[in-house]
Amino acid sequence: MTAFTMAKALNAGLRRSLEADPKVLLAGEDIGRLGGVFRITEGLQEEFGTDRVVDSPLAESGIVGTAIGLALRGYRPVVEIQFEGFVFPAFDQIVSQLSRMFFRSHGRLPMPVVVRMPAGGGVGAIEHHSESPEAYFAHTPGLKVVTPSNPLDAYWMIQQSIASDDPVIFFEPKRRYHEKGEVDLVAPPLPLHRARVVKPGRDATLLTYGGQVRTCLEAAVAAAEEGKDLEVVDLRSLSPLDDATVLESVARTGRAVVVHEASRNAGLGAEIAARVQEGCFFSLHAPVLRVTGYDFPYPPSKLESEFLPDLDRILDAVDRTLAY
Amino acid sequence: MTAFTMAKALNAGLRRSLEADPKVLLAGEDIGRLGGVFRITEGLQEEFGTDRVVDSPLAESGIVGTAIGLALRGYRPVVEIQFEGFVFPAFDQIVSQLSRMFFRSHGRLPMPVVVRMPAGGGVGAIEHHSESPEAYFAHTPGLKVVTPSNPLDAYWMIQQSIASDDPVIFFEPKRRYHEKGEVDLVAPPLPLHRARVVKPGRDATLLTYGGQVRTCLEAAVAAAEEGKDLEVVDLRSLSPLDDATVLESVARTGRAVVVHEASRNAGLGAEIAARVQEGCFFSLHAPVLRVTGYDFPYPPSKLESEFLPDLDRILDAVDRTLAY
Amino acid sequence: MTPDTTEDEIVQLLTPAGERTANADFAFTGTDEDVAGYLRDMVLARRLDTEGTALQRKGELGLWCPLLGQEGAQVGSAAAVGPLDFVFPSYREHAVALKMGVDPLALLAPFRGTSMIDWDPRRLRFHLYSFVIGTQTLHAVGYAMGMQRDGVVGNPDPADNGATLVYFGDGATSQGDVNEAFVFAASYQAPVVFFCQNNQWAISEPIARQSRIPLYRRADGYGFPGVRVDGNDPLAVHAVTSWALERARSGKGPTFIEAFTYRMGAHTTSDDPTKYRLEAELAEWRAKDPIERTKAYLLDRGAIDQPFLDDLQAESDALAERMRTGCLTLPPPELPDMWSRAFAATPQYLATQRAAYVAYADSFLDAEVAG
Amino acid sequence: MTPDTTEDEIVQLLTPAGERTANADFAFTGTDEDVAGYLRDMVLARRLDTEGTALQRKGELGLWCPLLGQEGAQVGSAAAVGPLDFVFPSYREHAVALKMGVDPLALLAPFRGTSMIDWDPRRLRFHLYSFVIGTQTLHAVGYAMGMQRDGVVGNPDPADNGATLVYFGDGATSQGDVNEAFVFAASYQAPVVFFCQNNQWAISEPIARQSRIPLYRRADGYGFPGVRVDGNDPLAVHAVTSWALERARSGKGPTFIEAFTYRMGAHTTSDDPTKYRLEAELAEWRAKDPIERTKAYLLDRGAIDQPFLDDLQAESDALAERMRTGCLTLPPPELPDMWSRAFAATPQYLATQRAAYVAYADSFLDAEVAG
Ligand SMILES: Cc1ncc(C[n+]2csc(CCOP(=O)(O)OP(=O)(O)O)c2C)c(N)n1
Ligand SMILES: Cc1ncc(C[n+]2csc(CCOP(=O)(O)OP(=O)(O)O)c2C)c(N)n1
Ligand SMILES: [Mg+2]
Ligand SMILES: [Mg+2]
Repeated sequence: MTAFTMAKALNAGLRRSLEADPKVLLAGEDIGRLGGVFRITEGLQEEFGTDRVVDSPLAESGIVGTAIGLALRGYRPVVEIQFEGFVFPAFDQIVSQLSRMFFRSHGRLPMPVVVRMPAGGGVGAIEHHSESPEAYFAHTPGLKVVTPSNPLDAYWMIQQSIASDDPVIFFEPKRRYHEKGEVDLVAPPLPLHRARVVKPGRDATLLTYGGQVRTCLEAAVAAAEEGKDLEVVDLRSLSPLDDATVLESVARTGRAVVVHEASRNAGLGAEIAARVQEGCFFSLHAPVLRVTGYDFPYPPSKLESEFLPDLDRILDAVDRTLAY
Repeated sequence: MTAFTMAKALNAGLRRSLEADPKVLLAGEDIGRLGGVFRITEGLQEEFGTDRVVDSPLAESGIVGTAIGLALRGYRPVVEIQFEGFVFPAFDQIVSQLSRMFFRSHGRLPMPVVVRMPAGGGVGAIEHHSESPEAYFAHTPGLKVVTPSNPLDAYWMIQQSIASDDPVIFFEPKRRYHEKGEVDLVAPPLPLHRARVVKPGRDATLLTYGGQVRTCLEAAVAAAEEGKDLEVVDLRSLSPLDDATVLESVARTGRAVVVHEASRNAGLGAEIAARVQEGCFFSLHAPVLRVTGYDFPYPPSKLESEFLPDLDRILDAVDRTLAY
Repeated sequence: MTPDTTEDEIVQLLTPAGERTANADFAFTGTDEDVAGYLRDMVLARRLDTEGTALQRKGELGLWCPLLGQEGAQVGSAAAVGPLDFVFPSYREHAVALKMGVDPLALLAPFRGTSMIDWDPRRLRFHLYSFVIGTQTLHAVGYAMGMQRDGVVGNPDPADNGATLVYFGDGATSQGDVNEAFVFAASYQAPVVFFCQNNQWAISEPIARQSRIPLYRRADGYGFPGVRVDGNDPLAVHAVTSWALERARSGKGPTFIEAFTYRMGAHTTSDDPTKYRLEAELAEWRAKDPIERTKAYLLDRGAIDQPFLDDLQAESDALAERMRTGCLTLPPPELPDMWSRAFAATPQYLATQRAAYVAYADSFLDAEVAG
Repeated sequence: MTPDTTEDEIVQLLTPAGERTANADFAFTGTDEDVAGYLRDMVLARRLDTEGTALQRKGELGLWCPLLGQEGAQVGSAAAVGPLDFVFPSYREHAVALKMGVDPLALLAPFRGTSMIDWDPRRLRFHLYSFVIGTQTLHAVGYAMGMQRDGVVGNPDPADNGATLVYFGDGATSQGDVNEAFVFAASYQAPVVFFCQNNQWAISEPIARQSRIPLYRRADGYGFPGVRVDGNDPLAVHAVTSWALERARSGKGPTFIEAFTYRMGAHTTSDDPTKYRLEAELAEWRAKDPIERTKAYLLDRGAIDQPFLDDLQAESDALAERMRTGCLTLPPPELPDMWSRAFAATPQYLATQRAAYVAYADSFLDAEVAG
């Protein structure tokens, strides 16, 4: 057991993957000598050379498109998109090529490509640097979408994603990059696509992921002071969703609140609510509620504390479900 | 009243908008002399000239990006994306620029841009030509998303979209292009963002849009033969959704089935289900069910009749909700 | 508005009349037998193409993308592909596909809708067709970057080297992706040959909509060579492509080839070119037919004779016959297979969805049996 | 790997030592007063920039993008903008912004997070900052297409004509969008000037990662002129930009200008350039400072004197003071306003969401009042 920040945990995970498999290769803007703007790849170019840790020209479609070509040649590229707001120039290569090559080729061409990017708000940034675009990718067949919420998961999930023969979109909650946590480098990790009950509870289930897991845990602590016992589920895998864990929890508590930073309309919370209302129809005491970003673009950063789900908004929603 | 195909109705609607406002301008690949691969713009270049009906170089990001610039200059561009599967190269310009310019500029820069594209399956096409990407756009704040299901709506909704000061993503259900319907060229149309109850019923509500409206109406006829009285709602506006019409209907019938062609996971059906279970919690006799495309890429066309919602699958879902 | 196309900019080694001409920079080094092989390949490709169009007309295919007129560009370039090279087609490269060993029936299947793309790209060294314009150029560059890392570039023995060859159209040059491919290829000096078939049209749009200057000059702006070659002259195409591939393999980086040719047919069987172009243009290009000039050349030299042509005719007929009968028996796809092909590791969610579908589908069987 | 930069490729009219030089193609036609104006603009811009960095260091801004070193390129080009022209910046064009009339406090606000972008682009003829690399180049081309349709291009009287001027970086040239902008501009002969500030770095990536040849040559491939100008020489920049804008306005189509300059500071205040570049490079460029050379030139000619410089110092101090105090009093944004700014016509759904938020927020007020 070692205490790592999530940034260091990711760095260590990438290093292990690079060591373990010579076909693993990193590419992206500024990931070489600089080590990326968040220093996630710090020191890796020095250690593994410019052939395996590649500074890319400034073109995201090019980065993903060439990663596809490298995968066709037998490589396992891990590409970094510098900020989640800059993934859209690569959207066509991701949704029309990366996600479908396996299907298009009748299963002949696996695409072991990881597209990493920081995501989410809470760091006081300018426009395009606080987004939560996960629903776009979850809606795309052929992609797997995951996000760790803590250093332990970050360390293992990045390695599992790289080992995956399917393309994985890997979101890193940037506001948790510098929070520390214990990382067990030995004990076998949870499977990549399994959710985790991070706090058991009886009165209602908070379903969340990424940067909001910690917020929900804090909300659960606050709720406990008021005598409400909340369960918190860290989804970890956004596509596929781990239905079994989610439905089991909500069937038990009878109430669910989904929490995410992305805008609400057609966000991932909708999918979760739709599944829960179907899978737990007879056990639900209240509708599934959603606490999310609002349906306008990410606001100026002075407003982000009001825009993002926080303790008050989460507890307000819990109270509303309990009032049913 | 005249009988028009949807293709002709769109052509007539575009012509009226071009006549009504000299700032309206069409752009896209092959829309000029050829009149577009579906002939929606047939004859318009001849009538309005190459300055107002513009053949674009083969680059979708360029088409949308320059439309934004034209809008900044006071024009009202209506761009055609040749097939919905080719909208993704323009995704960045749509979700990071078009949808946000008004917000980014504190409301100073309206974006009266319409992005038209054929959508949906059922025409026996090769890959990329049968897609239903509406959820991506519905999830994007700042965009409005609509789709007509019949010639009358096509005629009016395209004009209303062009008149909108907000950007509109306009999906045209290509398999209905050649179906005829009555078009009243005079009577004032329904507001753009209003849903329509196309068939009233008491036992359950089918919520659908675009190419599936006709399929749902046929399912309702078949159900009637078995003594089941289905209501069919044509959503028309996919974002914003017309909550009032939807919730009123489901509150009355107590049962809802959402039908769309897009893959299920994080599709628009999820949002509708999430809203309905919240808005109609006490009136629902059964969970909201979804009949959708499956969660793999659009299959070879010989399989599309099995992939797409059809009478049997819709009626099966209705039976399942009725069995609750 | 037409890009200027001065004679001296274009590499030609065989005139439309079938006469050999010299070029200062490029020479054809093949034998008469090689040329006879090109003729065979071109004739078979044209026959495959005509049959594809015919099958679509009969309703057996949903669509067909004719290559009519582009046989010279495709066969000449494909003939330059070496044993370690890898080819990325667009969607009209049927002649290249044949040459790389794709079964004609596998070419038909996606257009019939019975399958996605059912050939083995790794074995054939021929990637899947790409229908989103220009996307494959980046795949070719990435693949070439992989070759660099695998040490199959710049070795002293040319036999140890490989490169990628990627096909795209004149319209595609306007796409951002294609220009990003140029940037990446130049930046990494990747072993890739960009082979643009300028067939003068992108559906209804003439080349002048995409570029006011000859396309091959696009490469200048990225710092690698661009060459315009007579695309209806398989000898010149072969010479230029061989040179460019060799350059790439030896580590000297990318090349852009503009094969100046003509799409003599419709864009696809859904298209009606009479809406946007003049018969006169077509007539002009018919006189430049790649097959006619090659045949004239070989006959003139006595390198082929009537029996050769008769055999070729028979071979073509057999190919067409095989397509006609084979098309009808292409195995129908099965929906349940689709769930298994979405991912290498199928998630539980999909397995459940598949099972529900199978149960649902079986309920009709049961009903039939019961009824 | 460094692109070659031979002397004769670059337009220079004022040496780093402040001496005028001649160029065969371009001449500076302004007066000493104009040049003194550039000096003033550059000094003010640099002071604004230094103050921006200082405010970030004090925690008053979340981020700042320094322009340090690029004042010559920005002021020289902005000075060429005519009354009907329209400017599209990237995110580092603070000197251009000042020149076009943007209030310095409006420049700070997005970096302080109190607003999105709060100036009036139409009134100032200066578009919003664009943070997604390269996207604005297409907007500039579209705007220019609109100008063509409005009849403000190619009129006999130059005073009736306008064009767009769009700024972007060396890194941006790799983006698909920028190359599509070139395609569209060339295809329509749109009146647009592409002004690339090659400041040698895209964050940590040297220009050689994006291009192995001088960037201005990118234009060759699209069929319009490309010119490399000494970006630290405001006179040369002015001459070249004036020529290009005039060309565009008169209907002759686009031009690509590569202003060869240097980012003397960090990429942003979050960046640490010592991680990736050498002090020696910076020192070399310090000797080419645009402000120093202009000041030396004007002093040498006696066109300015100490009182001028003292006034400028005072004006700079006042600007800095205004930024320091103004920054602290920038009005805080209000969440409810955001719902009204998402759409020109607010949908019911959003109005309802807004109302729910307001009720929720009010419940805390009530609680406070009650408590
Ligand atoms: C991104 C994208 N946009 C549009 C299309 C529709 N489309 C298919 S082929 C074609 C024209 C292509 O022209 P060109 O590149 O010259 O190739 P050619 O068909 O002439 O071989 C178009 C517009 C597409 N397939 N992909
Ligand atoms: C599409 C996109 N990708 C990545 C980024 C992150 N980013 C911001 S500035 C920058 C470097 C830009 O370099 P250049 O174009 O040379 O402009 P400069 O900053 O040097 O003025 C990068 C990679 C971005 N803003 N947009
Ligand atoms: Mg073409
Ligand atoms: Mg730069």
